[in-house]
Amino acid sequence: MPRLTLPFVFGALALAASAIASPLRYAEDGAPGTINPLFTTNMTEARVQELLFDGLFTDSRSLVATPELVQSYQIAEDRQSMTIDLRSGVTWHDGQALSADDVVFTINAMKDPTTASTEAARVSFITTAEATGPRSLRLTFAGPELSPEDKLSFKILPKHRFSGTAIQRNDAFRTNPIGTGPFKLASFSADGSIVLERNVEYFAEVDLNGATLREVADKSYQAKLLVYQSLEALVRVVPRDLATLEADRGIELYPYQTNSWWYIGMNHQGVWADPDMRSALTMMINVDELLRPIGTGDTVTGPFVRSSPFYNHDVRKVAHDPDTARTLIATKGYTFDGTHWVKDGQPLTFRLLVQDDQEVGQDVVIAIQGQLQRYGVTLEPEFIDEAAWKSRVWQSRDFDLVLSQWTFDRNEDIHEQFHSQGSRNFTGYASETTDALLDQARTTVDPQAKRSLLQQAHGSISADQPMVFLWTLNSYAAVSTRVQNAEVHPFYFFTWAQDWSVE
Amino acid sequence: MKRRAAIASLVVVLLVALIGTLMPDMAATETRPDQANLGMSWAFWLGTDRHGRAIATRLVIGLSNGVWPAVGACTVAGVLGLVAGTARGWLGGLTNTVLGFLTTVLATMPRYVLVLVVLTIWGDSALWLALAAGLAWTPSVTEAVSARVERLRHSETILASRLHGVPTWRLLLVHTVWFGCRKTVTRQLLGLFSAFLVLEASLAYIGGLGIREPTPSIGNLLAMQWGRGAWSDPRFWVPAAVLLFIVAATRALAHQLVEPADV
Amino acid sequence: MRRQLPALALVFFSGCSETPSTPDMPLDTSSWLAEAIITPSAFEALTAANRDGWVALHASDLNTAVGAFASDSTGQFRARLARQTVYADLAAITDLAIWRTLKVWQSRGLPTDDGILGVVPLWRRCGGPQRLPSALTDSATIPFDGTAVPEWANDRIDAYGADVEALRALVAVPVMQNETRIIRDPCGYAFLLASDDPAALIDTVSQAEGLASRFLSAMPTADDLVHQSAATALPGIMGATSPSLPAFEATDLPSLHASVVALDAVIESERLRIVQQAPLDGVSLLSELSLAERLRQEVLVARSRTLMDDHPALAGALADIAWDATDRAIGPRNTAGAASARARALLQQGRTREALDALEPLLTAMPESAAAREWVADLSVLEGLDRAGDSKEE
Amino acid sequence: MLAALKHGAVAALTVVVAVAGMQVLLALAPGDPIDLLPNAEAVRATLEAQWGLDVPLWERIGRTLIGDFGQSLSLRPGAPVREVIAQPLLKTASWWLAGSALLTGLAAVGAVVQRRSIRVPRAVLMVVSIVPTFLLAHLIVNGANEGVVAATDAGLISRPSWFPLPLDASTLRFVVAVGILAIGSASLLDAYTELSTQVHALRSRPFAIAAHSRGEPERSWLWRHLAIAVCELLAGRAPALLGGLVIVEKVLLLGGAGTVLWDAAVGRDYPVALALTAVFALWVAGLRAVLYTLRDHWRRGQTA
Repeated sequence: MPRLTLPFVFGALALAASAIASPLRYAEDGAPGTINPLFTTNMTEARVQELLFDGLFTDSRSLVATPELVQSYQIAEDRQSMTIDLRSGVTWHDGQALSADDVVFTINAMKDPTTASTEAARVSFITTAEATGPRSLRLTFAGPELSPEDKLSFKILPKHRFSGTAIQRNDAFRTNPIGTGPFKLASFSADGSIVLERNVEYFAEVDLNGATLREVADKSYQAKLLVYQSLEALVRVVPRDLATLEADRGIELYPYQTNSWWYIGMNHQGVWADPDMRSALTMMINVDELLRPIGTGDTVTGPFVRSSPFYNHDVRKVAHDPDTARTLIATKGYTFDGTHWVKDGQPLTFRLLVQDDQEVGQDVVIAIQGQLQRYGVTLEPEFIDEAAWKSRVWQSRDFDLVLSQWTFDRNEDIHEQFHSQGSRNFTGYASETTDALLDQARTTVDPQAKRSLLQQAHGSISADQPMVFLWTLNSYAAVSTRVQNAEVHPFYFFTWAQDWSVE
Repeated sequence: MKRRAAIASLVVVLLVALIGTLMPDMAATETRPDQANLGMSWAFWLGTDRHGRAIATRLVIGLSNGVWPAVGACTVAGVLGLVAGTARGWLGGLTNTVLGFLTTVLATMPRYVLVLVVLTIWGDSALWLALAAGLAWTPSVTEAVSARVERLRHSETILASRLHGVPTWRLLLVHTVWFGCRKTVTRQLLGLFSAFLVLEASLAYIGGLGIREPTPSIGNLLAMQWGRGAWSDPRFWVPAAVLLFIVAATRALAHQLVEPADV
Repeated sequence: MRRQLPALALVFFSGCSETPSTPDMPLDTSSWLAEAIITPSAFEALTAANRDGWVALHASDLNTAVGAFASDSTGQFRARLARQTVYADLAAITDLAIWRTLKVWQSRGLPTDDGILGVVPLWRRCGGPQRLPSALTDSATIPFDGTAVPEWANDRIDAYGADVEALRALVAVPVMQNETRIIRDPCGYAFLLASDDPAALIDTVSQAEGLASRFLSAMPTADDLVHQSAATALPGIMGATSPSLPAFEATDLPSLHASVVALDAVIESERLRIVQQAPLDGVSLLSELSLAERLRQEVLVARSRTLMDDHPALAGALADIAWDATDRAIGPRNTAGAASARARALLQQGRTREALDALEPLLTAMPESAAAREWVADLSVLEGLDRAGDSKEE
Repeated sequence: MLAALKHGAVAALTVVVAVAGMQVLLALAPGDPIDLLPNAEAVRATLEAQWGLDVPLWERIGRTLIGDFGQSLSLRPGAPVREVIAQPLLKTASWWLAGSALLTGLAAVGAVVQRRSIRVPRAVLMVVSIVPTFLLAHLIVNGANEGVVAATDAGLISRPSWFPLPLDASTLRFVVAVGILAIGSASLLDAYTELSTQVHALRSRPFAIAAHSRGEPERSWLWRHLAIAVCELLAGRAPALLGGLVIVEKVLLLGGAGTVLWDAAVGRDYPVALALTAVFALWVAGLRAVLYTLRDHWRRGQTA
């Protein structure tokens, strides 16, 4: 264990010198490729957006929806519509005033099929949005909504920066975004750093004097930078660094986002359409053994984390059973030649795609490859960048296997991932039983029923094995104790960042 | 003596690479979760990484994964460079001007830039790496050969042989290329050989380009241990030392290979 | 060898003094930490008689510890005290979760079937509403009246009369209704709490002699124990204001941090003193059993509980600081009490889903925490019914 | 004058062919940047027009040659390429200039001064020089950071402003970058060998022997003659140094043209990658033209 006395010396020096508030410097593995809330797919983007943009509503510190851009609102008696008056005096970062048109535009852009927004599902409950005045608007819902404010936290975009609601993913906005949020973009440099400065025009007080995102691809260097006091926050600490940071009294660990799990997704268009092959793969992979070199976590049997109210503890883990797996493969016409399974002269080989910025991912891939190799299956990993990932996994579904992880907010809504019509269901999993359960779970208002339905869905999905469910890793953010009033939102991280301050 | 040591070192490197080639690929990717992060022992000479893969095995196979593409790159640069260089030096005139110009064009492109562009466009693989590096190093081989051939063409030995009726092809192949240029070419190619290994290591270390995990290479063996607070770890130092050793040996040997007339 | 903090740590956090004044204020009398490590004979004597019990207590395996200690030993009372503390937290969690559930249930106009109706009279019967801190309830009345007591509730009431062990097992078993599992037992922890009088336990422990009365507790010295047992009858907050430790007063986050730093400095100087004086195997024992860390956690968690009702956010911050992130499981590094305190603080802040997460490790260590977990799980689903779910690739 | 024109013309032609070659290489590449968009098929036609991918190859080459690089596709979509690369290029130019100066300076001084007393440090420098750039950077960065940690820990120093390397811009980071660029990957060793051969040759030339026998100090003629060799060294090393900068910039987190090129290549931002390679080609070829002209000029002066 390295001696970690250094920060204290530095801290003393830093304190002596610091009279003015400094910006918050935090590290991400990679700079976001896009800062456009219409096309958010990963957490790095979501976190930056939290600083730049506002929603109609936001989470209070006790995680209750409270008005943000909204001044006042009224939900109709039949709960099928809602009128909203926007806060006055809110301006975009370019000085233009926020208007009801902006909100209407945002909703329409998210709904526009040409835009193909990854967030479209979040406004599907709204049938129409119309501006009734410069700062007032009216939303109509598809059905009765008990508390629509809970669903209105998506970020609002400036209409005047776009030419229409059909928006391209590569629209120039993505690197020159403006919002109404507490911080505005000062620079987006080629070296992957994003500098945000305090928005002095913000309608509420902003204590934090700006924020700087540093792209630091090397996770170990990230942890070192925090210890060296060159950063104030790490959004995700890898398990390996936990002990070092825990021992450092200048750093506080925030256990924050735990609703995320890793999986090996199987493309149902190919060989994985066959449930026996899916079972065989699942049985060949020893999840506990995979987990060991990467850190502490809990293995899961389905699409929820163990602490989830929807996790079905009665679902048994598929036992690691290479013998049965072999039998299954043999029934599919493969023969074992001593080292490989072969069919029609071709060895059983799969391409596994992984995003190359995932440090943990590489370790997992190496371990999976080692395991499958023991049972005669060749795995050809391909580490690809984010752009190629979007294209090959999301768009053209050109893969046999993928390794990735999903992160959910506290609702743990798996509809988009596992419903046959889900927008994030890129493995192509389709099951009528699961579809029915997920649909019912979306509409029911009885918490007991919802829990029961989703627990059943857990069971049904586990039985189908559309992917190999791996684990949830213990997640911690690390924040320097120089940051005052730090509180971390369990999903978006920076929701309350305007109240933070750095000594 | 120094020369013999250098040659012997390189022969050892090639032998090790040969052993690596003969070993099954699976030996490098075989994981042993219960034997992770072991120190040096008889079973694992250089210990194991955090997946329990044997570092020594990976190093040997990694060396072969680097050495053969390096040899490939040398072949590309050697053949292209020799042909173009000899043509330039021997024929002179328009051929010299045109080929010389093309060489200059190629040499204008920084080598790393050329390799980087080729790799990112055509994909990560040892094959493209070898082709790109071979192409990028062709100009320097061409220059060296053509300068040498031109000088030899006017040398007294060649003139005398020509007067004695030695056929042109023989003059060209035996006297000029074989006796006249082999040291020059070997020196250039030795430079490329070590530069290739350094290139591979640099790409793997910086951006995971080139030969990628889980296929072992010296570069990704280094990258695996990088930044883990273990920069004094032998698992980092041994691959680094192997790389340095090859660089030093090739340089030492290249230093000895001076054509008599060059001095 | 984890915490090698220099005294300078104090300067860093307090931020007011430029030069490091001597922050060392080693505990004036011998702490249990010093007693156990510097004098191996004392430690040997302690563990010789009840080795299994102490091992279990150290690993925070409270049920095993209660069983392993001889019935009249100090260790037995200590283990029961620790378990009572967790039960108190679980009871508080359950009460709050029921209260919130009933409120949301009513405001949403959800069907009041047998299940939810049975809860109300049961909960009333065991005094649930009275236990709620006034700071967290906006009205004193229970949202709706349930008069009819369903059969399953009557069965439970009968069961509460059974002995403690049977009751403990019962709390972990789900109530079944129409073949769906619902654990809606609102009173299990209240009855478990009532089965053992904490005041009597405290009294017994405080009169006991030697290391056993304080080892692994939040009270370093014998004086502290006497002082604290006189000051409170609640086991959970014993040790929060031990006289030998720096005074504790937290009104906001900075003062809270300052108090943590002061505590760290004292524990660290005590640790250094011990390392200098102790025999070699004693020093290795100190780090292997992470005893200094344990003392720190016990104190911080006790302090966290004192803030629970009035400053849940501060209580949560303390509980987070106390929690060792390197190992989520309940064991030597993280006690069951630390987990329950964290869960309680989170729930009181309204962070229901995270409270559920904090309760998760407790489930393996104490299966009887299942009932509390189920209540919180229901509440978390109920609170999120209208939210649009968000998910991203990480 | 004529020589300058000739060298200039060659340089211009070189750049034209290099750019055309690179365009062809990119046109041959499988797939295009539009493939990387999630809604590629829907937007293909619009984007091809917008990005100028629908015009014939020769026209695209022509546009590039007149300095119309178009707009960035993925790095900073929509931004003119010129804007994207201008700043980083300036930075890279400064590092390159400093690196070249250091390299030639060290090599020339080393080649001329052959005193016994400074042999040992030079030997060290030479051994260090064979260490690959990235490894050298790795060792220096870790060594410096850990050294500061130890020294601060012991109360010997206070936190230096550059700490930790290589996160923020600082003088030390600049010095390290330039030093590594000049020394690493045998750059210095090769330059030294080249120049010392020249010095050796010069010293054995008749006029040098004559000057020596007249008792004239060596500096009266040596440096003047060595200038030609230095020019050739600079011209010859330019591409290697630019290539080395790609590595140095990545390892030391410098946001220069090398980093932009790397990111552009990886992100399939072909216009940016193409523009940068064109600039690099112009850089090398132009430099060569200038230095060759100078060399010819001096040579004529010597023979006259």
